[in-house]
This record gives sequence, structure tokens and C-alpha cells, in this order.
Amino acid sequence: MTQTPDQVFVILKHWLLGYVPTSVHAIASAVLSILPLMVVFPLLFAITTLLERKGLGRIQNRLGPNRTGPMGLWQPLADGIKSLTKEDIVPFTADHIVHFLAPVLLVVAAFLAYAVLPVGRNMALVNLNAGVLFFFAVGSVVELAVFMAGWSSRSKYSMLGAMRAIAQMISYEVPLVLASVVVIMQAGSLSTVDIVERQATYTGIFPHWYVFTPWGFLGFILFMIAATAESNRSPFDLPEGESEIIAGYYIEYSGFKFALFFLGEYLGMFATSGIAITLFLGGWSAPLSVLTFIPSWAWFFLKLLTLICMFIWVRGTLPRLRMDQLMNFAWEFILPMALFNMVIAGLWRFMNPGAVRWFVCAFLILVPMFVLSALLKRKKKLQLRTYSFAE
Amino acid sequence: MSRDRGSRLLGEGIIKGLAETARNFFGSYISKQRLTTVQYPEERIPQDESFRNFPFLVYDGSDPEAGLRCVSCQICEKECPPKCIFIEKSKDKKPDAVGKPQFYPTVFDIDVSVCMSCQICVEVCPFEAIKMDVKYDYPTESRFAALLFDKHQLAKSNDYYHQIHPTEASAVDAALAAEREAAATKAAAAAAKAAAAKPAATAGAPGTATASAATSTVTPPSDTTAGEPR
Amino acid sequence: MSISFLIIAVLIVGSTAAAMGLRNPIHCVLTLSITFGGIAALFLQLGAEFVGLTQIMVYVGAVAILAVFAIMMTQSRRGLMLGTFSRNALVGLLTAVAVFSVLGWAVLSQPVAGVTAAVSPVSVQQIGSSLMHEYVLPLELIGLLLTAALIGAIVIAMERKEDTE
Amino acid sequence: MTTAWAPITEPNATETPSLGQPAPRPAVPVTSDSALAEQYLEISMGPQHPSTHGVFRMNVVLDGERVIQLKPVFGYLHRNHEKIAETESYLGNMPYTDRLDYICSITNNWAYALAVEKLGGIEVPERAEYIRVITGELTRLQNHACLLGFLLQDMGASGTPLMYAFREREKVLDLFESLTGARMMCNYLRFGGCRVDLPAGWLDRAKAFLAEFPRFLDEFERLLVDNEILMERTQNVGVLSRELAVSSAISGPMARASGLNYDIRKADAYSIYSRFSFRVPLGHHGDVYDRYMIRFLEMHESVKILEQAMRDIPAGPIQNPAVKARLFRPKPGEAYGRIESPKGELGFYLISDGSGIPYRYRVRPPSLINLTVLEDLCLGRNVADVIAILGSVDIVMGEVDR
Repeated sequence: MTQTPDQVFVILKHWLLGYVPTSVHAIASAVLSILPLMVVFPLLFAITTLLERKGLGRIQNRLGPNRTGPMGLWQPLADGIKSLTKEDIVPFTADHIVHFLAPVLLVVAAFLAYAVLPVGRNMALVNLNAGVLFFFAVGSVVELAVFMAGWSSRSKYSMLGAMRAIAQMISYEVPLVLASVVVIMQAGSLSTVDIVERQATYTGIFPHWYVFTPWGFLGFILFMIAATAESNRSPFDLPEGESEIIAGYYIEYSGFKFALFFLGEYLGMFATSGIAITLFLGGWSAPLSVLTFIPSWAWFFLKLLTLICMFIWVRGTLPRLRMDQLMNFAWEFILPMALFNMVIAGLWRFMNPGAVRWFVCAFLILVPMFVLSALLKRKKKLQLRTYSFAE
Repeated sequence: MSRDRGSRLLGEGIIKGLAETARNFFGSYISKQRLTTVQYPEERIPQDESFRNFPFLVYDGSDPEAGLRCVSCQICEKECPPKCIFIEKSKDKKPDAVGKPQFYPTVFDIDVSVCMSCQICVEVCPFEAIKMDVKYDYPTESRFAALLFDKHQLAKSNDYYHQIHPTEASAVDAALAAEREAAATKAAAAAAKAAAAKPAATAGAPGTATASAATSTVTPPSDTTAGEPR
Repeated sequence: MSISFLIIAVLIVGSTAAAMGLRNPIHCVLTLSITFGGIAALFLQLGAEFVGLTQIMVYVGAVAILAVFAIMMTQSRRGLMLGTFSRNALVGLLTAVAVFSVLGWAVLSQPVAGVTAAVSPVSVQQIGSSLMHEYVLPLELIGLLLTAALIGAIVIAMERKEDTE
Repeated sequence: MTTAWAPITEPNATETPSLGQPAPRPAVPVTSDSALAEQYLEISMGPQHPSTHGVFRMNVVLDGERVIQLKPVFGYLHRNHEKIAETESYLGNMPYTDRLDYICSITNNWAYALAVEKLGGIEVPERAEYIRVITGELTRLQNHACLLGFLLQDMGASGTPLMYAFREREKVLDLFESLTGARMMCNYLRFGGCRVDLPAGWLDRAKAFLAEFPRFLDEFERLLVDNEILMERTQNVGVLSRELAVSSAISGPMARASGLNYDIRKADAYSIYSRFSFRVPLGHHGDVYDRYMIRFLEMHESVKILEQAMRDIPAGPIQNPAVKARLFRPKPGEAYGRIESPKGELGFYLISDGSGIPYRYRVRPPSLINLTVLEDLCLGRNVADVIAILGSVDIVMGEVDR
């Protein structure tokens, strides 16, 4: 009985496929798998924009949008209509073809990443042998799209934004991959489906999520920091840098193309959050074995929404970093820690299971973290200052 | 990102900040203090009594033409910093609210697109004839003509004045009453004194000292005689 | 020869021709990255997932971006227009002929050319274990070399930073 | 640097030129055809830019993202304020001063009133002085709160600190509204006193606000003061040396952040400031973080002044009855009245020829003069720093352009 709601979409798909002639079975199957993703995630994007504006509003003692529809629920729809009906302005000197292709490529690349994301039990689009690799490979195409947008606009601000974006993405791709390597080491597989399945087992009622191990926890934190930077979210939103370079690489876009950039960016954020869930938070598995009666896809989206809320919360709090600080942070802190984490993960594999292993690894992670922090602190000379007062 | 003191943990300031925003987020559902939005067209903050926007002309009684307090002395026109008041003085005299013959403005225009709501016209008016209105929404379709208010648009009754600025209006009324009484007694005394009538005595504005003593909210029009071109 | 192979082949040849023929160097790089993508698609079609995805990651994600950056940094902002034919066309032609003949010789001298036997897809696991067993020494050597390069790059970057700050 | 083609010297961010010497400027030819123009990027930040605090424009020449030349361009909001003032009566100028630094209109009124009072030798009643101190310090509170919000907004804190600051500012503006009738363009002070007395219950409301205000300061402190990102963004950025601050006539919180003990409330002890005990916070580094913190600490001190003033305020007249507001004709002479406005030394210089309008009227705007060192602070930093530095200078274009 509990299987039915869990597999409802899989069953539905097979039921629908029964009505399709076998000659086009393969294509129909693909369409039936892709279409829901193409609908659900843009819908999630719409919900997230509203959630973000409402959440930020509440953080800032405001109400947020509440005029369109009940509680402002139609706001995303209104935004969509607005951006669709706006004039599409292309700068006179812009490289028209590249200018047009950039948002398209961005959205396509962002959508491709969902192919390997298991959004529920038996609900990954394809079970690629090298699924994690596929994800990062597709992510690197986004850089090209960003460059195309920045360069083709022939605007100095968009050029600055593109340079910032690419430098940032390249720098953070390395720690992103390195932080996820520990999981691949432990799972012994690059397939996202396998990785989740390995975490979906339980000791007593507790699951074997990788985030509950010392290296997994550190890996998760590092991954999330890098993911924030990859998806250009605050405090790493320098490529957009509203107050500095106005909107960065998409400054010269308007109307629907602008909306596409927005969509692409949010889709990228969902995808990286999704992969973080897959790698560290047990994908679609329930957090307690007694909760497995709730469908797996519900767990996945619940976890996704939680991570999105974290993103919004961080955005509502922190100021932006500067370019060089961002780079230093990547190369001087995240990268060494990620490399060290790999050593710990290797150690973990060869030690006997038990509390001793846990504490040794945790200790070995905390020590370099503090040492590194202290070294960086010495270098930067930052302090809480005291001030003198004249009477 | 690094620490400022050895004892501090990594990102402690960031965690503190996050805690603060979380407090505000949840606080906005509980406390009115943390949800300051006023949803304007439906909800309105009660207007403060001293609020001011654009000037209007006060008239006594019910007839805006006859009861207009303005005697067209043109002081406000001269003192207005952005020069947004335009007055044309009448050739003849008409009896005012108390029956005394006075000049009156044939044209009294205020260009509210120029007016900067500084209240100086109110301060310099010796006759309590111009006051500040509280209406602030004047949506129009033209930038110029519709924002040039003429005498009829500007004239508003003393009751309206009482309604929008009760404290100030009562003080002004008291001052005016005292002034008129003083003028009446003076006139009566003058009439009783001798048959040699000196109508010029009424031309000066007596009793201004009484007016300023009566209230501190109204700036004393201490130099009425000097200001009048008569 | 399947239809998809034909499509990919046409795409590769077309975009490569465009990369050579277009006058704006940025356009050349962009079309070149289409070529890279096409080659990756070829690999994927042959069941070599790992190589195909690495092709995208390295060539599109890194090489093309690097090329684009290099061009952007060095050329005028108004856009440098290249001539379709280089002044050193002859040298280029000779190089091309040399490369082509070497490749052609390599292909023809192998018996693979005519064989179309079905090869079972190589899994990532197989690649990993062969790298770790058969080819462990070359792998380590390459790793050492790359680490040295990485450290060198960081050292160079750090030195420059001290100059300016 | 005699020729335009001298070798380009690398501007050193930490070194500031010594007294009396012009700051070294790299000669950058920005003609579009030169080979150098391809290396550098000249961008125009402003007049429409999200963080130029109005219609301010900076022509910035960038090497990558590093600023090698910065030319401030202003005048987009020029309203001929000083010339208009020479055609208006002394009273008629009062509302115009509101529009100089439109965030703190009452301190503008105060500086102008002080100048006219000096010119006319006018005494101000006790109660009016207290009211001036109370409103002036409230103005300082809201200006500083606002500025901290703006600064953090410029550094990308997506509006949260700004909204908190505005929440408090609204409370001050409500107080101003019920006192003066307007929220921003108060036009409240007069020569020899104030326009109206405090309405009934106003003082209690102000006291209630004041009791609440430290809570906001604590909240703000928890939110961002020891935030690592903020420290990294602001510490050792835009360092203004003491010497440069003196030689460029920098005043206000900006000078005090560079360690200059110069507060006109103490130096001149104008009005009745000598009666209150308060301290002047001084910074040691002169960077953006110090400028930020000095304003933060000044708010604490202002709260102290306000507490004392609200406790001690006497009853009495609020206006010197000897002064005619209209047809005010001071004797021929000149006067300079200055106050410590929230942004720095705000001065009005007036010459009277005995007529009803000033013969000469001149404003010393702190915003403009503090802005003159912008290039020195920004050279060698990058674009993100420029925004933070500009934000920390605290300018209002109404006052810069006049």
C-alpha cells in the first residue's frame, strides 16, 4: 500500500505509455519523463520567486507582495505576463545572434542538469553511469552562456559582470567537485541513483546519510558554500552586484530574455541544491525510517524547499563579498579543506566502524580548520576594534 | 573570511546576523513592532493635527465670496519664497464678515506645482486669512492648468479649518474675537468721545498684542502696519 | 551509420569550418565549442560516457573559456576582425597537410578502420580500476606534474598580489 | 607629473600624500584610439546608478577592476541655491535650506538661523535652545541610522539593514511631523527661536521613542557590526589619513574616524551643548569600518544628549519677541554660523548690506567638501570598494550640488 503513492508518477507514466503504439514508445517515454520536469521546476521557480520576496519582506519587517490574488499568490503570474509583454530591447551594437543565443543556452544547460537528478525512487530521468560527472559537465556550459551574454551586449558593465561571473564559476567549480569527491569515494559510484540508494538504508531508525559523518558534514558545508557561489547567490552575487555593476552580464537584456536569465539562474540553484541533497542528504530517502510512508518525491522537494529557504535567509542577512576576497576564500580556505576532507574520507574507509572512528575523524577535521582559520586571521589583520572617546 | 579574535569561532558574526534576521522573520508574525507596513489605500495612519500641505483661504460664515478673510494686502504674495501666489487687488471695497469695508482679492491664484509647503504665507498673514490644508492627493491629468488653484478652489470655510486643525483654529478664533472686541470698544469709545469722527483710526490693526498673547502656536503678526502699503 | 551520427558529423564539420572561416575570433571560439560538444556527443554515442563528459567539462568548460578570455583580454573592445586568409597561409597549409597525413597514416595502419564489432560500453568503474592497477605509475606521475603546476600557479598568483597590495 | 605621457605610476592604496602636495595622479590618456585605451576600461558610474546616492557621476578608469583614475562629476542637481538666496528675504531662505541636505532639514535650519542670529545679534530663549538640541540630535539619529542602512545596502546586504534603519527613521519622522507639520522639509527654526512650541504629549512620545532606540542599536550591532564579511569589506579600505583629512578640510564623522578630535559641538560649544555631558568617539584607522563605527557610536552619544535635554527642558517662551520674522533687516555686517550637522561642519556665511535680503549668501556644505578626497580614497581599490567608500562619505546630492 505504501508503495502506491510513492510510485504514483511512475505508474501513471506506464499507464499512459500503454496507449501509445510501440513504434514511438521510446520517444513517448522520453517525452513523458521530460515534460513533468519541464513543468515542475519552472513552477518551482515561480513559487520560489514569491517565497523569496515574501520571506525577504518578512525578514525586513515588510509584508512582501500581497496585491495580486489572495496573499499575492498570482504575483509570479503577473511578473511573467509583464516580462512577456515588455519590449525586447537589443542594443544597437550588440552581436545579435550571440545575444539571442545566450539566454537560450543558459536555460537549456540548466535544464539538462535535471536529467540525472533522482527526484524520487525510480524517478531519475536517466541513470547515467557517470551521473555526477554529467552534472558538472553541463554546469560548465553555463559559463559559456554567461560569457556569451556578457560579451555580446557590448556594454562595459556586462563585460565586467561576465568576467566576474566566469572567474567566480571557474574558481568555485574546483571546490564544488572536490567537495563531492568524498561522497563518490565512499559510495564507489558516480551514478546519482546508486549514491542515493546507498544512503537510503537505516540503522535503527536513523538513515545513513553522508551528512551525518564528519567528512560528510564538512563536505556538505563546503559544497553548499561553493554551490552558493556557483549559482551567484548572495553573499557571492558579485556577477550581478546590483549596487556595483548594476546587473552584471544581463544588464542589456529586457523582457522575456531577462526572465530567461532569471529562470536559468534559479534552475541552476535548484539543480545544485538537488545534487547536494542527492550527495549528502540522502536524496529522496526519509530522515527517519518510520517516516518512509511519505512518498519519496515529497521528501526530495521538502529538502529542496528547505535548502531554498536557507538561501533566502542567507540572502536576507549578509552583505556581498569583494572579488579578491571571494577568490581568496575559495583558494585559501575551501580548496585546502576540501583536499583535506578527501584524506579524512579515505581514513574513514579504512578504519573500523564505531564511535572511535567518528571522533578521530571529527578531531582531524576540526584541527586543520582552526589552524587554517588562525593563519588566515593573522594574514588579514581583521579585528573588532576599540575606540577612544574625547570628552 | 577569518576571525577577528583567537577565541572566536569561524563565522560567528555571520551566525549572529542570521539569528537576528530569523528573529525578525518570526517576530513579524507576532509583534506589530516588527511589521511596520501600512497598507496605504485601505489603511491610513490618522493624520497629525499639525500636518500641512498646501495653503487655502479661510472664509467666515457660509458665503465664500463675502466671508473671505483675505483683504488682499499682498504680503503673502511678496513673502512667498518660490513666488507661487498671484493676487489682484480689487478697486472697490466690500464689507467683510463684521461689516467693515475692506479690499478683497479679485484674483487669488496659487500654483501648487510650485508651492513648497513652507507655511511662510500663513506666518506672515496678519488677518489669519490663509492657512495650511491637509489634503495631499491632487491627481490631475495636466501638469499646469489643473494645479493652478484659483480663489474658488482655495476658499474653504472656517468650519473646515476647525475640522483639520482644531487646536490651532480655536486659538485663532479666540484671537480674532478678542481683536474684534477691542476694535468695537475702541470704536465705541471713539464714537462716544467726540463728534469729530476720525475714520482713519480704524484703518490700523489694533489688538495684535492681544492676539499673540492668546496663543503661542500662532506667530504674532507684529508688523501689520509696516507691511500694509496703505 | 545511424542518422544521429550523420547529424553530429555534419555539425562537427560545419562548426569547424565556421571556426576557421568566421572573421570575429570570439565567434570562432564559440563555433569551436560546438565542435567540442559534437565530439563529446560522438563519444557518448559510442558508449564512452566518461570520456564524453570529460570532453565537455574540459574542452567546453575550460579550454573554450580560456580561449575566449585570452582573446577578450588581448583584443580591442570594438572587436578585432580577422581576415579569413592568414598571411602565413602556406605555412598553415603545410601544417594541416602534415597533421592530416600523420592522422591518416595512423588510422589506415590500424586494422580498426574496417571493423565495426560491437564494443561493450566501458563503465567508469572499469576505467577507475585500470587506472589504479595497470596504469598507476603514469597516473601518479601526471598527478605529480599537475600538482606541481597548480602550486606553481598559486605561487605566481600570490607573488603578484604582494606587489600590488 | 608635467607631461601627459609620463610613465604611469602605480598608485599605492595605503600611502596617502603628505600635507600640501597634490596627490599623484596617473596620467591615463583615455582617447579611444590609443593602445592604452584597450588596456583600460573607462566606465561612467552614474548619474543613473543604484548606489551613487542621487545623481552623482564618477568617471572611473579601470585596470581590470582596479581604479586607476576617478573623476567625480557633479552638478546634475544644481538649483542655484546661493544665488536665489541673494534675492529672497532672510525669512524666505529658511525653507530653501531644508532642501540642501534633505535628510536632515532641521540642522540646516539651525545653521542658517545661527548665522542670521549672529548677524542680527539675536538672543534665543532657553526653551527654544533645548528644542533645537532635541530636534537636532533626533536628526542626527535618523541620518546616521539611514546612512548605515544605505552603506550596507551598497555593500549588497539586500535591503535588510536599510529597512531596519528606515523603520526607526519613520519614528523620528513621525515625531517631526507632529511637531513641524512636515516629515522632511520641516522649515521649523526661526531667528530667535522656533516656529511652534512642542505640542501636548510630544515630549512623552519622544521619550518613549528614545527608550526604544537603543534596542535598535543593539539589533543592528548583532546583525552586522561583527560580521566577518562586513569587516573584510570595510577594514583597511579607503583609508583617510589624519594629514589628508586636515589638509582637505574634512569634517564630521569622517574626520573623527581618522582620529581628528574635531566636533563643533565641543569646539564651538554653540547653543547649549556645553551643558550636556557626552563624548566624541574617535577612530584610529580612518577606513570605512571606522567611519561606520564612529557613526554607530555617535548615535549612542546622541541618545545620551537627548536624555539629558528631555529631562532638563524648561518651560518658557520659544521665540524671542523682539525679532520680527518678516522684514528682518540686520545691520550691515557679516557673520558665519556653523554647526556640527550629522554630515560634518555645515556653515552659512552671510553679508548684510542693511536691506531685507542677504547681500551675499554662501553655504559650506560638508557633503561636497568631504567628497573632494574621493579619488584619493579610491585609487588602487576596486569597483566594489568605490561603492563602499562613497557610501561611507555620506553625501546628499542636494547639498553637494546646491
